[in-house]
Amino acid sequence: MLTYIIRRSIMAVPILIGVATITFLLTFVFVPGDPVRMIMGQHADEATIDSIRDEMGLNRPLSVQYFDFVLKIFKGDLGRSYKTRRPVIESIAERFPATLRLGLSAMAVAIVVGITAGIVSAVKPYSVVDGIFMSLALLGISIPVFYLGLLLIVVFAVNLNILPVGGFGGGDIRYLILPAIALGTAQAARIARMTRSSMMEVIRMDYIRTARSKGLSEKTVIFKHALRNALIPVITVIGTQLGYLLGGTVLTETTFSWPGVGRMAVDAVQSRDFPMIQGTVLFMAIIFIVINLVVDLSYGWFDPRIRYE
Amino acid sequence: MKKLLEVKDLKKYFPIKGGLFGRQIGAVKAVDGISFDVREGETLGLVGESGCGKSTTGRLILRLIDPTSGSVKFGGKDILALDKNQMRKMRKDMQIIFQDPYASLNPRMTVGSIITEALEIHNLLKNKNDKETRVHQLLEQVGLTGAHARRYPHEFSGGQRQRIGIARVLAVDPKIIIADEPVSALDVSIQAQVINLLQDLQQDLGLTFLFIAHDLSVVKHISNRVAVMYLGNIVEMAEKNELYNNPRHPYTQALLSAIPIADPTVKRERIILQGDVPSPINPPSGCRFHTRCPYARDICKKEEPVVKTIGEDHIVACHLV
Amino acid sequence: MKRPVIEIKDLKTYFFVEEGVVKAVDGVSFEIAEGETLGIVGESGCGKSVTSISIMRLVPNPPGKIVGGQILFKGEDLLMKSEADMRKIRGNEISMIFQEPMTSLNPVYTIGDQIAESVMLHQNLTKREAFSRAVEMLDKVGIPASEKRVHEYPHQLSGGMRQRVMIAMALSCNPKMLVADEPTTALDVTIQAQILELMKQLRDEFNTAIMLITHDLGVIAEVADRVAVMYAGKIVEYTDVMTLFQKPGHPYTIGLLKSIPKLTGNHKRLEPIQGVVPSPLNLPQGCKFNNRCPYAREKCFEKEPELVEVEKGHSVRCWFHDQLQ
Amino acid sequence: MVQKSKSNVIWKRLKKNKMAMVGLTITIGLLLIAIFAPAIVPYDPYTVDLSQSMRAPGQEGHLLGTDQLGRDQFSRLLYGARISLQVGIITQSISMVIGIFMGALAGYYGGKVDEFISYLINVFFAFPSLLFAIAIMATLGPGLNNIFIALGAVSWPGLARIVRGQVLQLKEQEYIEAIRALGGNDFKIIVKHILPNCMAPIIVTATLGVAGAILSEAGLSFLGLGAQPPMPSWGLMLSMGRTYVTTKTWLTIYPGLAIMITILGLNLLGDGLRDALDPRMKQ
Repeated sequence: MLTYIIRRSIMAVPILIGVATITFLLTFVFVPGDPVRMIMGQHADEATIDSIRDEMGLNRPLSVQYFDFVLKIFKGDLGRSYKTRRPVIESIAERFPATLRLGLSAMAVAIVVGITAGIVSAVKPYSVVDGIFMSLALLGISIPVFYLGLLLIVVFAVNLNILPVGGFGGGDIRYLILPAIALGTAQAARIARMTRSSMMEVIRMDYIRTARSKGLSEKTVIFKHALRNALIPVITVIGTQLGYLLGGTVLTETTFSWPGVGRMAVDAVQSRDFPMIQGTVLFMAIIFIVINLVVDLSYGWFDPRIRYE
Repeated sequence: MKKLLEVKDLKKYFPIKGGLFGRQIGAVKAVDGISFDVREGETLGLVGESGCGKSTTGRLILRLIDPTSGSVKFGGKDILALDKNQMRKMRKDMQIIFQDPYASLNPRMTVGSIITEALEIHNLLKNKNDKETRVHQLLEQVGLTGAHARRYPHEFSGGQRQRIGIARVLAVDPKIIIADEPVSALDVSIQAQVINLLQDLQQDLGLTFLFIAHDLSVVKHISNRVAVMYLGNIVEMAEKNELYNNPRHPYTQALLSAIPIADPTVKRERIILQGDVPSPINPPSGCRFHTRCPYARDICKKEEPVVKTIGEDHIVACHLV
Repeated sequence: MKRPVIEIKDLKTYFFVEEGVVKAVDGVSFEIAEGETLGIVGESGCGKSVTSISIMRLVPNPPGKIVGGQILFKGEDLLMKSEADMRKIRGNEISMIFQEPMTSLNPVYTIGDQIAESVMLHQNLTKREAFSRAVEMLDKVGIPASEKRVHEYPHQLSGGMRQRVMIAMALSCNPKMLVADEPTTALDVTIQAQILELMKQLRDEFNTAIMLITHDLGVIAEVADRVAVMYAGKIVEYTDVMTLFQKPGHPYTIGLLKSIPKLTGNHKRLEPIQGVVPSPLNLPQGCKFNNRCPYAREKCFEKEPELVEVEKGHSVRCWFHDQLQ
Repeated sequence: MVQKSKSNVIWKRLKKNKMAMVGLTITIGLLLIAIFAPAIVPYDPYTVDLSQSMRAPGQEGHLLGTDQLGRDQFSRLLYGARISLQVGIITQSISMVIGIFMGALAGYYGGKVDEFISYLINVFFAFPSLLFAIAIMATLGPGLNNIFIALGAVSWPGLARIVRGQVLQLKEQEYIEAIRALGGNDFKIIVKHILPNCMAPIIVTATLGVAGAILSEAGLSFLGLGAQPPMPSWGLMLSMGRTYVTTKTWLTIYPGLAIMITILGLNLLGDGLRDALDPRMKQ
C-alpha cells in the first residue's frame, strides 16, 4: 500500500511539469503581439515598456524563461501580476478560501444527494420514484450553472426575497446557499446517474446471487454487498466531476459576485493580465491533480485488489 | 515422414513492470524452452491445464507474439528470421482456428466478406465471378450452404460459427493449421460434429494439425501423437496409445487418472494431486512439478530433469524414469 | 429407499421476454433423498440452471416467473412460503454453489467475512464464534493455513481454492440439501478431481442431498446416484446411473453417449447428433427432439410423448423407446 | 431467420425508446431552425430600434419581447441556434479527428507511442476543462473561431482515452488475431476491423460532446470571453440579461431555456444511443 501511495505521488510530478509547460506555451509563446504593450496601451514609451520587460525577465531567451518558470513553480512562485505588480500567489491565497468554501459545500451536497438518489433509483428501477429522480437528474445535467443561478436569484432573492442576490456577506451562511445549490446541482445529477447505473450493473453480478443464496435480507445484499462495489466507479466520477466543479466556480462566482479565484481569473482575462491568468489556471490544475491523487488513493480503501497490488 | 514444423528451445517471457519507476521486476515464463516436431499429415496434440503455455506456443509459432528466443522452422525455413513481407507470404501456409466462436468473427461483416477478405489478402481471386464461386465452395466444404454467405455471424449458432472460422482458414489453402481449443466452447453434441469435420478435412486435403486442448479425451481421439505441457515445459511426448496406456511422467499419470470417465462401471485408483499449479512468474526450481509430485525426491528440487528418450518416439522429462 | 428430502412436482418456470414466452423449465418432476446425489445433465439452454435457481426461488423477476408446480421440502411447499421464511431456508437448509468461482465471491470482503456472515445470520453466533466456525470449515474443505487464509480476499486465491471457499460457505450451516450448478466446469481437470472428491467426502460426512448440474457425462458417471437428462425444458430420461449408461432409453441420451470421445478402447468415428438445439422461442410441434432424432416418425411430429416408467425406476419420454435397443 | 443488418436493429431499439425519440426530435428541430433561420425569423436579429427597447413578451408583435437595443428576442434566439450548433458540430469534428487518431495509435501500437500519447492525455486532463478553455481564449482573444480551437483542444483527450481503451480491448479479440494470422496489414486492420467496432462509444461520446461544447460556449460567452456583441449567442444574451435580472426577467429566462432544451435534447439522444448500441446496459 505504501509503495502504491509513493508511486502514485511520484507519477504526479511529470504531469505537473506537462501542465506547467502547456501553461507556459499558452502565455509566452502563442500570444500574438507583446503582452506588456497591450497592458500599457499604445501611448506608453518604448523605454518604460522595455524596463518592465526587463523587470519581468521577458528579455531573456525563451528556454531560460521556461526553466526559470518551472523551477519557480516548484518553489511556489507563480510570478507577478502585470497589473498590480503583486505576487500572483498572494492574490490567490487571499481569494482561495472563498472558492474552497463554495466548492466544498457544493460537493458535499452533491455527494450526499447524488448517491442517495442513485441508490433509491437502482433498487426500484423503472418505478415512479426512479422516473422522477432520473428526470430531475437529466434536467440537472442539462441546465447551465449560470442559468440555474440566475433562476434561483429571480425566485429566492427577487420574488420571495428570502436570500441575498449575491456577494460574500462576510461569511454569512445565507450568502452561501444559492451559489452552492447552483454549483452542486449538476454534480449531484451526474453522481446520481452514475450511482444508479453502477449499482444496477453490480446487482447482476454473480456474487450478489451468492449473497442472496445465503438467505441475506435484501437490505444487507444492497448495502453491504452491492454498494461498496458500486461506489468504486462512482469515485472516479466524483474525481472528474471535481474538475467540472472547479470550472463551474468561475461561472458561479461571476453569477453571484462571489469573491473567489474564479472571478479573479475572469477579471484577469479581461485586463489581459497574463501572469495572473496563468497563475490561477496553474493553481487550479495543481489542486485538481492533488484531488485526483487523493481519489486514486481512496480506491485502496474500497477495493482490496488495488491495496495488495 | 517429413518434418513440416520444427520447434527448438522456444521461449517466451512476458515482462512484468512494477516498483517505483515501472521498471521490469520479473517475467512470466509462459513458455520456457520447448522443442518438438510436427510431421507432415499428422495431428500432434498439445495438452495441459490453464496457464501451462499451450496457447502461447501456438501464437509464437505463428509469430502473433514474438518469441524471446528459440527457433521455429517451417518446411526447413527459419520463420523467425523472415522479414515482414516474407512472413506475410508465409502466413498463407500456416493458419489458426480459435476457441471462441463468438469472438473470432467480425460482427460487422457478412460471412461472405469474412471469407473473401482472406482470399483477397493473398490475391487468390482471379476475377469477380470467381469470388462468389470460391466462397460458396468453401462454405459447402465445411457443411454450410452458399446462401449463408449473405448473413451476419450473430445469426449463427456456436457450431456453425466455428465452421465459418474453418472456411476462412481453408480459403488460403494452408499446409498446417493450429487449432487452439477449437471445440471446448461447444456443446457435447456439436463438438462431435466439428471434430468429424476436422478429421474429414485432414483426410481430403492432407492437412497437418497442431491440436491444442485441455480435454484429454478429445485430444486422444483426434491426435497421432500427444505432448503434455506443464508450466511452460513439455514433460512427456509420445504416440497417443503409448502415452495413454503407458504414461511415464507422474504429471501425465495424474492428469489421465483425473479425467472423469463416462462409464460408471469403470473403477480406478485416482491420483489426486495436492494443491494448485504454481505461478509461472517464479516457477519452482529444479523439476517444476516437484511441489505437487507424489514421488518427488531431493534431486527434483535442485536439478531440472533432462529430456530422455525411452522408446520409439516416447520422450519424458523426469529424474525418476 | 430413504425418504426424499426434496420433491419437485411439475415445476414450470417461464421467462416473459419481448419476443415471446421462453418455457425454460416446463413441467419437471424429481426427488432427491438424504445422502443421495441426483445428476441433472443437458446442454446449454436445456433449463438445468433455471431449475436450480427455481428451487432457491432466485429466478430474476421480471422477466422470469415460476408459473406452476410444487417444491416440497420437508413436506412443505417452498413456493407457498413468504420471502422472509424463504430467507431462513436459503443458505441454511438449502445451499448453492455456482459455476464461476472467480466471480461468485464478493471481491471487497475477506473470505472469513463471507463465510461468517451466513453462520451469524442462521445460527445466531457471535462474530468471534462465527469466525472460528469459518476456520473450521476451511479446514474441512482442505484449505491449508486456514487461520491465515480466513483473512484473505478472494483475489488472493486460485480458482480451485475459491470453489473450496464456496463449498465451505455452502456447508457452514449444515444444510439438508446442496444445489451445485456446474461446480467444476471452470476448473482444470486435476483441480476438478480434487473438488469432486471433496464433494463425495462431504456428502458422506453430512449426509446431504446433492443436486449436481453438469453438461459432463464423465462427472455424472463419477458422482451421481441417479440422473435426469433434460432437453428443451423437460426431463427426457430419469433413472439410476448404471441404467443410464448401460441401457439408455431415449434417443437423445443415446446420441449424447455416442458423441463423446472415449478415453479407453479404440476410436471409431464419432456419431454426432445432427442439427442444433431449437430456439426456445420456436420449439417444434410434438416431441421437442423430433428435428434431430434419427428414429423420428410421424407420430413424433404430431403429439408430444409423456415421461413414462418403462421399468422400475427408469422413465423415458419417447413414443418408441421399446423399439430402440 | 430474417436477414437484418446491425444498424437496422439499433434503429429499431432506438425507435422504441420514447425519451430518445424526444431527444432526436429536439435535435432535428434545432438543426432545421438553424438551417432555415433566415427564412423564418419575423425580424432581423441585428436591427437596432431603440424605440422598441425592452418590450415585454407579446407586446407589439414581439413574441418573446425585445432587448435594450430593441432587437426582437425571438429572432435572435432562432439565429442563436446557428451559433450553438456550429460550435457543437465543428468542435466535435476537430475533437474526433484528433481523438480517434491519437487513441487508435496509442491503443494499437502500445509501447512508447502509447506512453507518450497517454501522457499527453493525462496532462490535458489535469486542467479543469473550462479553466483551460478560458486560458486558451485569453491567449487567442475572444471570437467564434477561437472558441472552436479552444473547445476542440479541451475535448479531444476524452475521446482519445475512450478510443484507446476500445482499441486496446478489440485488438485482443480473436477476429483481429485471425486477420493478423492471415497477413492483413495494420492500417487495414485498424480502419476496417477495429474502428467500425468501436463506433458505438465514439458516437455516444460525440453526441454528448456536442452538448458539452454548446454548454461551454454559452459559459465562455456569458463570461464575455466568447462570442462578442452583436452576435446572438445564447450565452452572450444571458450575460446581457443578467444586468436586468431583477426587472426584465424575460431577457434571462428565454435564452437560458433555449440552451437547456438544446442540451436536454442532445443528452436524451446520447443516452438513447448508448442504450440502443449497448443493450447490455439496459434491462
